[in-house]
Amino acid sequence: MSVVDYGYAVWAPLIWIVALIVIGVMVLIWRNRGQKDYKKGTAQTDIFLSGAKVPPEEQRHVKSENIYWGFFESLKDLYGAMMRPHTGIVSDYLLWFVVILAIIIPILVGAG
Amino acid sequence: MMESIPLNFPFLAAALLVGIALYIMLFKRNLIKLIMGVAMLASGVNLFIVALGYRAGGNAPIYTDVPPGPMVLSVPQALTLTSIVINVAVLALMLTMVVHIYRHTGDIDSEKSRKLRG
Amino acid sequence: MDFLTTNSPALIVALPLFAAFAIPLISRAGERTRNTFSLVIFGLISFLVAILAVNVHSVGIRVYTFGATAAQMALPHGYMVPVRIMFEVDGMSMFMGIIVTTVALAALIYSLQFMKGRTGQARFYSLMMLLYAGMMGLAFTGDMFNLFVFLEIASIAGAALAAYRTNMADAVEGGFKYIVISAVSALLVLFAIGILYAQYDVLSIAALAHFMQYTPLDMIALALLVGALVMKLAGVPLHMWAPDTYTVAPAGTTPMILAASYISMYALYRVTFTMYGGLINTTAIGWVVIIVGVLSMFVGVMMAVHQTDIKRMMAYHAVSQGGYMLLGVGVCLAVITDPAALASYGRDAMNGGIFHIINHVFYKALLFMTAEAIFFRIGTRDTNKMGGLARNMKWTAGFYIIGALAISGIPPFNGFASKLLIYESVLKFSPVLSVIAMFVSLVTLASFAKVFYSAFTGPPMPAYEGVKEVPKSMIVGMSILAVLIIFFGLFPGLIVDTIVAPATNALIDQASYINAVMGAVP
Amino acid sequence: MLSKIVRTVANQLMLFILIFGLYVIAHGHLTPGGGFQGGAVVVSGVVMLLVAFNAGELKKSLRERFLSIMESTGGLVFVVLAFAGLGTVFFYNFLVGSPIFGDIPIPGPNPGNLWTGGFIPLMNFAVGLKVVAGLSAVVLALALFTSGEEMEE
Amino acid sequence: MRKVIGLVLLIVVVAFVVYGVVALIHPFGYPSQSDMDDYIIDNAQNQTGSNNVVASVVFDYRGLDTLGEATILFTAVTGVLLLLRTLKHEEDRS
Repeated sequence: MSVVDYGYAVWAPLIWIVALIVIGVMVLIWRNRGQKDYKKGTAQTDIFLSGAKVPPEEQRHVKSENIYWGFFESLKDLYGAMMRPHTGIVSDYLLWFVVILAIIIPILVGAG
Repeated sequence: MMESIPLNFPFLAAALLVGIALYIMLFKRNLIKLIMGVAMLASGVNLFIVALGYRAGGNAPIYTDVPPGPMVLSVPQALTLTSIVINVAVLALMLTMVVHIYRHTGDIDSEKSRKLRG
Repeated sequence: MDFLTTNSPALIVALPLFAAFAIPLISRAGERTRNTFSLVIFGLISFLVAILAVNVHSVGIRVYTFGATAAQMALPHGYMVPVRIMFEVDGMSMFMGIIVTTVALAALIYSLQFMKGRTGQARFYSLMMLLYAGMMGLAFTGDMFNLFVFLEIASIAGAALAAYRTNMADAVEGGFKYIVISAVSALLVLFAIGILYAQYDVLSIAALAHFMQYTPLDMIALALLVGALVMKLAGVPLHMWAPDTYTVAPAGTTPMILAASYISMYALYRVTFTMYGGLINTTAIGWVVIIVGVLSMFVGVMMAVHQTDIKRMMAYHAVSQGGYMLLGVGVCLAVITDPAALASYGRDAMNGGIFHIINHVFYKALLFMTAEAIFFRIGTRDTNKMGGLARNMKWTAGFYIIGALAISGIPPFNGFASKLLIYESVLKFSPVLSVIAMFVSLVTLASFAKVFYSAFTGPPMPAYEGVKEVPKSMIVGMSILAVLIIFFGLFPGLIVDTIVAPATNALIDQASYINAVMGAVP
Repeated sequence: MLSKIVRTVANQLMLFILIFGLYVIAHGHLTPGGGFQGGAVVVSGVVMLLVAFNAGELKKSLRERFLSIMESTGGLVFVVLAFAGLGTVFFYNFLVGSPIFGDIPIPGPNPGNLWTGGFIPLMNFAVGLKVVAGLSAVVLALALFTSGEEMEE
Repeated sequence: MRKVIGLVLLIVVVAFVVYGVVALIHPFGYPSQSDMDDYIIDNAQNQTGSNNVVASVVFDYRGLDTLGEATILFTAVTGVLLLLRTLKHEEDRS
């Protein structure tokens, strides 16, 4: 009932969950065997920023526009090309519609 | 095939009306003109559908004191009636929205009044 | 009971219309009465949908002819052409009906407290009922012109709801774009219907399919229909209205407008598979659908990562996920003439594409609802201004995680089940497409992680000290969808066998759809 | 507000417009016309009043709430008439052959009989009510909004 | 540039449509098929009791369309009144 099986694609979520639980238990056991001398509230937990001054807590949040900055920087050209059609003008949306019609009609009439 | 073209003026008119309406919607930046384009498109489509049902020399399909002769097809007329009312409704709502857009931005140019893009 | 079973297709569409007309009157008796009335009517409708679903599953295609002397009498006595409007409910219609009903129920419950104390509530609920009726009618109808009428009902109600927040300029703009796009595409659908009517003098879909000659005029009509419906379902490059409209629509209605776009997708499948099935050059059309699908996936997801508005990001993801559905169905369409390939992977690709519709509507509805919950409490959609919200909105954060994992295709949520079907079957067709699909899934996860990080985690922001969890009815609305997502994720086999496979079969099996109406014709 | 002559003439004309509209609605099943057309005729009269007087003046006699109730009633009557056919099928014309509007006309051309049509005349009235109320509400609301006046509710 | 490309594509589309409806469709006034309409014209008086065939199509044969049409009108009126409502002051924030 829970299994999707098409001969080449098999997906059994319940088995997967059992496996996940087993792995989780193993990880927990592993974790408990780790070092025990970690203490809260000492210099061990302080943030270290290459010796620079650590900003106060409110300013530590990374804003969403700064996340994946490198990704957008390297794909600048792609984004430039992709933003250009998204003008936000209804006439342009309809122009794209006409473009699609002008492509589909010859294809359909030509393909018979 | 060629001799049928002179008879098909209503269809030609409807198709051209659709074309002109699309032209208006594509190249005019004034939102009121855009709405006019939608209205023209609706008229073109309605004209097309009602012209489909015509039978040469036919009477209106109403039996009250009808002179003898064939009757034109009745379904296209009903469809057109439905479609006209639908378009009135759509236009009313569009105009309301344009009134609001004008209230907010002070402009009905689609380029100057846009807030959403990208 | 027998009465209900026989008349359920009509009642499912007529009851919400009745409720919509009655709500302005009932609102005079007070807010509580109106909410109870809406819920009671909706419960009744859900019950009818359940009856009809069971019935369709056991009996097969149901035909309901309006105004005839008997509901099953599709053709008049001794006549070979259907005259009256009929509803034709098969597996695919029922599949869409189940989706729409579930989402509308969740949205209605969600809206109860979201709308509290706002103006124009009576009309808001009235429009929600109308939007629901329009979508159900579109899913059930077996008549082309009726399809146009219901398309317009759904569009107008959706546009009016999208522009609900008239005090914000962008809300009205989003609604205006939606209605212009809808009006133009509906009018071109009407033009195509006119062309079809001119040649065959029938309007029933089954009869049109029966008489279809596939003349050049039919090709033009098909092109108009495909173009218009692709625009309504927001496939790239006709997707640009979707972010604008989904962004601004108020809470409960965004999921319903989303469902309305997939109802247009249903109409597209109905036209290509049922009405033109067996005549069109399926390889060419299949590849067109595949290309539109891949473009949608790629462009949608790349635009989505870039967004800072939370609902706009989700809206672009809706475009991108629509691509998966088109990809699955396009692969099936491309191999539909090859029985070996169809049996081997074509049908599975289609199953994946269809299954993805229900999965996507559920998790995207959940995500939109969480986004609106944030907006409800902090009054902005800009992720740059958010932070640390998980401290105060634990339920919302939890639902967001469920939705985000499901949309990214992380097992064991439902998104993975359908995406796996698509990946595996498309891999057999063309490995490149499958790799693109997986890449898109990866970027999806990245963009949702970004929003999760910036909105829910991080240090507590001083501006949002006093933010509370959203009211109960909103949580109930979201949890309905969350429970369904987990259930679908854990038992995908059950869902595929009971509702997805019948839908796929209904689309591929064109002959039985025609026979249900034109069976008596030699 | 226009001059007194215009206002008086508009007031007098409104009666005739109403009668003509009702005529078009009532004879919808015999002559060209029907609920939508007749309703539109009446609404044109309302628009005339709107031009002659101004929106604020008209608001006093044509209440928004009243129009809303009227429109809902029209819609409900329509749907209930459709529901009433459920004994056979939804939208079944159950009144044909019954004492109410049930006469069957003589086949072929005939002078017309008002007492025919089954539920068609009743539906025409319902639709007429709906169109009159709905379109006047739209026109009035737009006029009030653009002239900057508050609507009730 | 946009205008030139748009105009060319628009002309392509309109040319196909015009060719289709002018040269390929039945001649104006001579419908190629009229089975459904003939049935309606012949039987409307008996089945619906209405002299006006269009009214019988609108309200009886295609009654659901008219219900939809009335619904659309209702939807639009509801929408217009919803959009033109006067807002309360506390709603201005969201």
